[in-house]
Amino acid sequence: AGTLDDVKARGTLNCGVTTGLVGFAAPDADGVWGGFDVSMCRAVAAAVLGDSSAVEFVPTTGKTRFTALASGEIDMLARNTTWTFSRDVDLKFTFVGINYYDGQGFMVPKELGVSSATELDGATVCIQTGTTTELNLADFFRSNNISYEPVPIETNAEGQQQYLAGACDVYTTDASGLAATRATFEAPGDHVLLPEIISKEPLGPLVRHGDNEWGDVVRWTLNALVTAEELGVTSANIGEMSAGTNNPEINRLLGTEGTLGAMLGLDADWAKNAIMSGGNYGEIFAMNIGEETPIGLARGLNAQWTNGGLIYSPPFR
Amino acid sequence: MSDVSFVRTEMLPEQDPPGSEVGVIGWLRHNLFSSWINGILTVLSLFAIYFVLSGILPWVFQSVWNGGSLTECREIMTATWGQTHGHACWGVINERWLQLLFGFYPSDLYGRPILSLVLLLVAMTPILFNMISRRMNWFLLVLAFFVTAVLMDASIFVWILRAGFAGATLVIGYQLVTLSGADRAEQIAQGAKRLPNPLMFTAIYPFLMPWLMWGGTIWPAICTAFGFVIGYLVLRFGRAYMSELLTMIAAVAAAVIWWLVLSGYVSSALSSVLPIGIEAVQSRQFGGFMLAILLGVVAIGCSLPIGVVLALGRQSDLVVVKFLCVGFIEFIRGVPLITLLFVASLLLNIFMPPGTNFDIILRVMIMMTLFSAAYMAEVIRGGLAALPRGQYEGADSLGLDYWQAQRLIIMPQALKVSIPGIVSTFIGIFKDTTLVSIIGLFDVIGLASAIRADTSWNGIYWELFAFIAFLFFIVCFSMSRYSMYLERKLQTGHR
Amino acid sequence: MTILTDPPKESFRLSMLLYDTRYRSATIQAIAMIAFMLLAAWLINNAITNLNTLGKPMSFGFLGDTAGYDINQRLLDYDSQDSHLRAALIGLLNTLVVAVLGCITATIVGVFVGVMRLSNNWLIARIMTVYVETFRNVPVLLWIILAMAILIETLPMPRAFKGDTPTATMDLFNTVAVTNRGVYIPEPLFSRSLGDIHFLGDMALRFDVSMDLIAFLVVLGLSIFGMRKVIARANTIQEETGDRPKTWHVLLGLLFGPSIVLMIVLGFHLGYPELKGFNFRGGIHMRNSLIALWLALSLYTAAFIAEIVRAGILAISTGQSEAASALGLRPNRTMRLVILPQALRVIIPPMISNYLNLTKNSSLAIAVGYMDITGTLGGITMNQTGRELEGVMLLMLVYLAISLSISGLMNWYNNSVKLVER
Amino acid sequence: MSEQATARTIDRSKMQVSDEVAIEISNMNKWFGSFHVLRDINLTVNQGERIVIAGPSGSGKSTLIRCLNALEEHQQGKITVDGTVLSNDLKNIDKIRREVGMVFQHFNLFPHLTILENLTLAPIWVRKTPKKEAEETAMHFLEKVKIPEQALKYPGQLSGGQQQRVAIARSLCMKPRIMLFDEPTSALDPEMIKEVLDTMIELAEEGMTMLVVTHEMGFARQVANRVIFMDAGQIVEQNEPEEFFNNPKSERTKLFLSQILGH
Amino acid sequence: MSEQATARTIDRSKMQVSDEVAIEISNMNKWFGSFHVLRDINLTVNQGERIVIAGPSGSGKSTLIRCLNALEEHQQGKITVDGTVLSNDLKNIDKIRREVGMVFQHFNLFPHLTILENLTLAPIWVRKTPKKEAEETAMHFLEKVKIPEQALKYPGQLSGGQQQRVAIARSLCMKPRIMLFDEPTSALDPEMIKEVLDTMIELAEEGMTMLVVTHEMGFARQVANRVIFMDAGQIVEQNEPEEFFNNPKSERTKLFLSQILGH
Ligand SMILES: Nc1ncnc2c1ncn2[C@@H]1O[C@H](COP(=O)(O)OP(=O)(O)OP(=O)(O)O)[C@@H](O)[C@H]1O
Ligand SMILES: Nc1ncnc2c1ncn2[C@@H]1O[C@H](COP(=O)(O)OP(=O)(O)OP(=O)(O)O)[C@@H](O)[C@H]1O
Ligand SMILES: [Mg+2]
Ligand SMILES: [Mg+2]
Repeated sequence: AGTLDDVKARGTLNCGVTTGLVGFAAPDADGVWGGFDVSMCRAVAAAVLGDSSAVEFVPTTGKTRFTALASGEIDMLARNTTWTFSRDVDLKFTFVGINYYDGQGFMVPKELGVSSATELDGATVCIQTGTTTELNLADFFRSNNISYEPVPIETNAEGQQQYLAGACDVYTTDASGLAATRATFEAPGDHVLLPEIISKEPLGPLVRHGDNEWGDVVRWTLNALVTAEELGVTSANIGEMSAGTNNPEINRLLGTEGTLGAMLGLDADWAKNAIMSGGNYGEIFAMNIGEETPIGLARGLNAQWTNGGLIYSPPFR
Repeated sequence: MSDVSFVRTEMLPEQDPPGSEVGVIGWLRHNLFSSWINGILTVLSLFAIYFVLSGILPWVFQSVWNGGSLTECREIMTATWGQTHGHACWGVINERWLQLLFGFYPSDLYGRPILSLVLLLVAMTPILFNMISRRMNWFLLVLAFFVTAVLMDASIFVWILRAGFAGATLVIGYQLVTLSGADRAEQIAQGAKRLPNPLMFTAIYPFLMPWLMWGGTIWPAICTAFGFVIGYLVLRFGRAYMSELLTMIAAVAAAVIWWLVLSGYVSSALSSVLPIGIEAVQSRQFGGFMLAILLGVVAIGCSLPIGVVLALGRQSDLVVVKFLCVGFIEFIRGVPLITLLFVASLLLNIFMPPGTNFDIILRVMIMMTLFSAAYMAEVIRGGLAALPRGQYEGADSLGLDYWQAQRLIIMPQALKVSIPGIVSTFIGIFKDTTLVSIIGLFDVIGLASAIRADTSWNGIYWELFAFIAFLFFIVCFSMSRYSMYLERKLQTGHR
Repeated sequence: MTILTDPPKESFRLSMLLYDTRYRSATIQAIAMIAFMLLAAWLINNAITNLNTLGKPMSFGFLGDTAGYDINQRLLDYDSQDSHLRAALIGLLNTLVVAVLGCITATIVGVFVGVMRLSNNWLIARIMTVYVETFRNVPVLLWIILAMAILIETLPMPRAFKGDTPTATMDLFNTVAVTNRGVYIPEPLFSRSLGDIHFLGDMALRFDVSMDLIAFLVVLGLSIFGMRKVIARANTIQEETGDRPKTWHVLLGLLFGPSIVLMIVLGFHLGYPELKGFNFRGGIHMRNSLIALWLALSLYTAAFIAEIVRAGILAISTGQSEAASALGLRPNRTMRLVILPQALRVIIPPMISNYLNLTKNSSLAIAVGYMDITGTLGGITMNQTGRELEGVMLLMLVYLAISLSISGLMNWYNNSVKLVER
Repeated sequence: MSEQATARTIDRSKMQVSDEVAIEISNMNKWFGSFHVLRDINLTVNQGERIVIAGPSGSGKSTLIRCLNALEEHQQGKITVDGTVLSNDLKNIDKIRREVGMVFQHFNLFPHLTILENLTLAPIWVRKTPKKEAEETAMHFLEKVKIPEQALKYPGQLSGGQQQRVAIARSLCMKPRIMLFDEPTSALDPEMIKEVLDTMIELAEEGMTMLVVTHEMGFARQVANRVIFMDAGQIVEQNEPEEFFNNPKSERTKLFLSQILGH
Repeated sequence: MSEQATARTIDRSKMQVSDEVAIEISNMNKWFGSFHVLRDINLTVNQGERIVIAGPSGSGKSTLIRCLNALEEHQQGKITVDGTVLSNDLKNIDKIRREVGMVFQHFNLFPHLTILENLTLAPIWVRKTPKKEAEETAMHFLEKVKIPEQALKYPGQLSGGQQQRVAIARSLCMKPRIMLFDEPTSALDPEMIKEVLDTMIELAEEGMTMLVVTHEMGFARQVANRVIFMDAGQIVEQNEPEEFFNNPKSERTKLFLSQILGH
């Protein structure tokens, strides 16, 4: 049976997330998970099962995440994982889309007076291992012919602690992570993000190769969230919109017109459920990592294509 | 030579020693200042103690208990002391201590792990404190059940339970108070019925505990237990028709067939017909200190029988068996636990038939069990070696066969001698459970990282780890003291 | 005498496989063997099927691929273009470094604490007890994490050494810098160095050996040979006259003299660490991760060793030291000639198994980002290549090899010091 | 080692020897590694005989009687116990062990079981006797060895003599036809030796076939109907007690007797 | 505890007592914590005297002789051994220990050294004797205690009696002027007691000053020239052996003797 049937039969979605990354996934005092990646899981659960809380969150480490997905322990992985050639082709995973365009950046204390990453000759750099970061870093410094001292660390929390204590001069990870981390400092203003973004880090949810039905479900749930933002469908107005609008695409999206849901093997109101679980893409962004939150990320590349960003969904038709 | 004869006519009374020998001064002189080097050392150590305590105590006690986030804590600190250094922010513990203890276990069901723990203690009393009487044991047991029943939400059924347990508690308690142990022994000698052996409950506990922890219907637990019953029945009655060895094999085979093939169907059938049970909890939701205890208890509990078999195998004259056992033991003891945990998290599924998928906690339990089995085997081997040869010969000469001798004579004694070693192994395993955080499980340390990933507590550090260290210290220290006490008792106690 | 008669020959019956003591054991062993083989076959078969489904049949080819990542602490030359195999080798050396350092420190601290626990100074004995109990009863992983945190949080960062009014200064006449990135100590340099020799050319397992080091080892070997001669002479003199000549100054001279001469010949000077740019440059950099791991492992293990030492000394009954005292031996001689030789027999076997534990525990290095073999082969390499089965197998093999050699050593020691009994 | 005087007058008349053969050992040889412990042993014991085996330490006495119930394996020769040939067949071994009781120097009681449990263990598990019946038998034999009141105590709570009597009772509970004793009194204080010997004498009076390794020459004189002297793994001399003690034939026997009695 | 009959006839004539004082204890008191173990001990021992100390268990006999070579510290009173006052001065303690040999109940040989090494250890390291000479002395004393052939064995390979004789030889190798014995035979089997006592008698015949804590009353009668009875930490009675055994004065002594001899 396909993953979709398994999930339906089980009644819960097993979603792989990080063991904790501020703004992206973390459990609160009641053990309820929240964050940007978590919202993606919830949206899929809502689309498939009609219940955004029917998710089992499986915390994974950099090492265990692919095994967990490949072995079927989790149905999808929403853990800021970079879409790369080898992961797609060699490790045999399907990246269903990109929910966050990221790039590896550097953060340094302002008092160092560094304004470009090329001035970092001899610096001590904290890197979070288990991602593509350490490879990018090695490549960057090699190609610029400058030396550095890598300090590998396991978790973001660890990295933050070392960086703040001055055990490394530079902290490098995905720019989103840097911003998120900086936001929680006692004095965020004392640290600057360097202009260089040394890699492309398209992050997105992924599933196993070879189960296209399931891949479609996850892919189009993501697209639904994006399209909803584009079309102005929000969790606030979705009630009245699902009564029927004069925009046929909205109607198709919300299931009042056409049989898109049935084609996916889901209910007609699958997308409505997904959007209601945490809002559209923009709402999710704003609520978890947007400028209003302590993390305070600007939309930047992640703005809708209509606003000059890269977030773009194929049409619902 | 002068006359040597001398007779004391009056005995000398006992005198008090000179003042410098006793009292505070004597104590100080003997214990702290017995030589000038010692005096210097004493003074130096006093300085060291002062130095350490003056750093730690203010941090622990001049602290903030009610901040809702690190920022709040810092505000309060600045308001109170004008600076944020040197003061702990216990707000995080205040807010998260339940999570640190229970992980994501549903908070309305906390009673279940607690009950499991209490029952575990009750189940172990007949083993750990063999001086406790049967009545005492049953009293503790019904008391535990009574308290649980009182804590449950009231329904008619629960009221009946409460009444029942209250009655039982009262009856046994009354007997305990009014009837001395000697009198009771008298009664028994005259043919009064004894209470059932409390070890009966100990035998039930391994099936009760998973049910309490994981919930769901009661049938899987019962069906698993039934496998042992089948094995036992085959063993008991097969002997009449087959040789000892064949019976053993048949018993094991019957049980295994039951577990692998039949029990699944039977239990799901029974569950759908008679869904008696409690709310199910996923193992994902296990975490925190509870997970450490659970992993430790399961690993030790399950490894005990394996350890016995391995120890016997290692002692055996059968070269192949011995070789296999030694190979297993030395392999497991030769690699770090973390590599075994890697196997659990990355590889175990590869070695299972395609499509098998059991969750990570179970996989970790399996590897931890194998790990502790190797250590357990060595502990039990020590116990076996401590037994005099005469015990084997006595059993042989009475005509007991190998397995009877092992079961009735050798193992009960060897295990008893091994208890201190088993407790030490448990402490080791228990501490090692922290390693599961490395493969992404939310034990206390994993939770600490998760908590630090929460926006409100990002940046907190010492408080969490101090709390965790404190928890471990309390548990491990008391257990190690207990095992030392046992060791002393075994050394002096007459056999 | 009558002729011995054997019991009448029985013909072989099948039931004898089960009932006859001669065949029974063979039967059981055969069954055990078959069961084991079946289990192994089942597991291997599953693995092959699963791996084929995953599309990555077992192969160790990935070891030759470019690793792509950097390692900060490397005893041999390495850069990100080297292969995974070399990265693993670098990691293995790092494991061995921390294990050896840890064992040495744990022994020193453990023996000290163990002896101090027996001190007749109440306060000292109590403090040592507190030490032992605290360290034994808290998981080593926690100690590693805490040690790292303490180093990072309490030591000054290199920036603090900078500026007109630095808040931190170097120690020991500006030669040692203690920072929260590690400790920088002066390094020995030779202006007339003999150079290195390279082994294994370009292969992944290539390594260099410094000729200076070899020269020193040779000279040291000669010094020790000379010292043994002096000691032997002292022994002969003592045997002949009863008086032992004072030899310590000769020994000291022999130990250091030739080496010092060699140092002068080779143009020995120290390279001091210096603050340049972001970091100190020059000197030997002992990274925090190494220090934290080393400290935590050795303090933790020392608590166990202390108990072993204490028990070992207590096991040598008071009778022995009383007898020695009654013969007029001074306490230090008693310790050296009577107590220690006996206590060591009791102490060393459990001590070695603690060394083994320390080595295995060093695999927790990933908690502080120390790049040991678990961090390289079992960490980044496995992450990058997705070769979990091969990676974990190699990892286990390496640790197994280390463990078996250590316990082999232990058995040899045990056999060589067994007390002669009746 | 001294001549223990038993207060009771011993009724030798009841100790009848039948013609039935209980144990037959022919040409038995045994080696420990390359050490030849038992050399060409030939011995026939009739039902009801009481045989005392004596000899210097290391002469193979214990080994001989341990071979009889297969605690040690013999390498050559034939041992027939109660009609069953002692071979490698486990069934025969089991059968023989059920017919033969053994009492050791160090009692070898099971310290974790009460006296009663010690006594009922083998009947229940080996003879498959119902528990109640087994307990009745046990109490019967406990009374016989005069310590019924100790039934619920643990071995550790009893004196050495009491423990040895329990050990005898434990063997008897299996209703053996032959009893082997391996220096049953040598680990006991003098006062206790007497109580154990008394128990053994009673047993002899009831016609039990007994092989006793002992240095209690008083017991040998009074109870045995044959004394066997072993040295260096062989039977050196064999005779009725009167003859054996008053008129030993072999030089070695004489030497041994002078040592053991003269002391 | 029995009257061990020594086969040899003992030549008391050789055992001469000189006027020179070997040990003088005056008004000595000792406490363990607040427990008063030794109460006002006064004792003078001349060169060549052989003194046996007896008394019930716990009466302080061992403590008394252990105070004499500073294995225990005394708190009050003065002890002079061979002219040296026993104080906290390490030099005096060393000096005294070289003059005084001690033999313990449990031999306390060094199990990791051969017999010869046991014997030469102290002469080499304390007396700074050349090794060859030390070994010659050692062999001399080993011959004296009749086990020269064991020189290269380890203590664990010797019987208890042999070990104790080695222990005596070990003390003698230091050429002490005084020997202290603390129940040297009480851990030994009867046959071995004799060989150790013989050795001690020989020593006495050579005129060694000896303080012996023992319950071997035969030895006391034959060898001692004074018997001291201690109880509750004090010297209760002191007399020549004849008088002491035949005509004890104090009630306690009588009681003690009746117990120990009546047995
Ligand atoms: N398991 C064994 N392996 C090797 N040699 C053994 C074993 N058991 C006994 N022996 C040797 O066999 C010889 C006979 O031993 P056995 O115990 O039969 O003597 P015994 O006559 O009973 O002596 P004792 O009076 O001391 O009990 C002895 O030399 C003994 O050392
Ligand atoms: N180190 C010590 N600390 C405290 N009390 C001690 C110590 N050594 C001995 N005692 C006590 O001092 C008393 C005298 O002991 P001592 O050993 O001198 O007796 P003893 O006459 O030699 O007895 P025994 O015949 O049993 O050897 C005893 O009550 C003993 O318990
Ligand atoms: Mg014997
Ligand atoms: Mg004494």
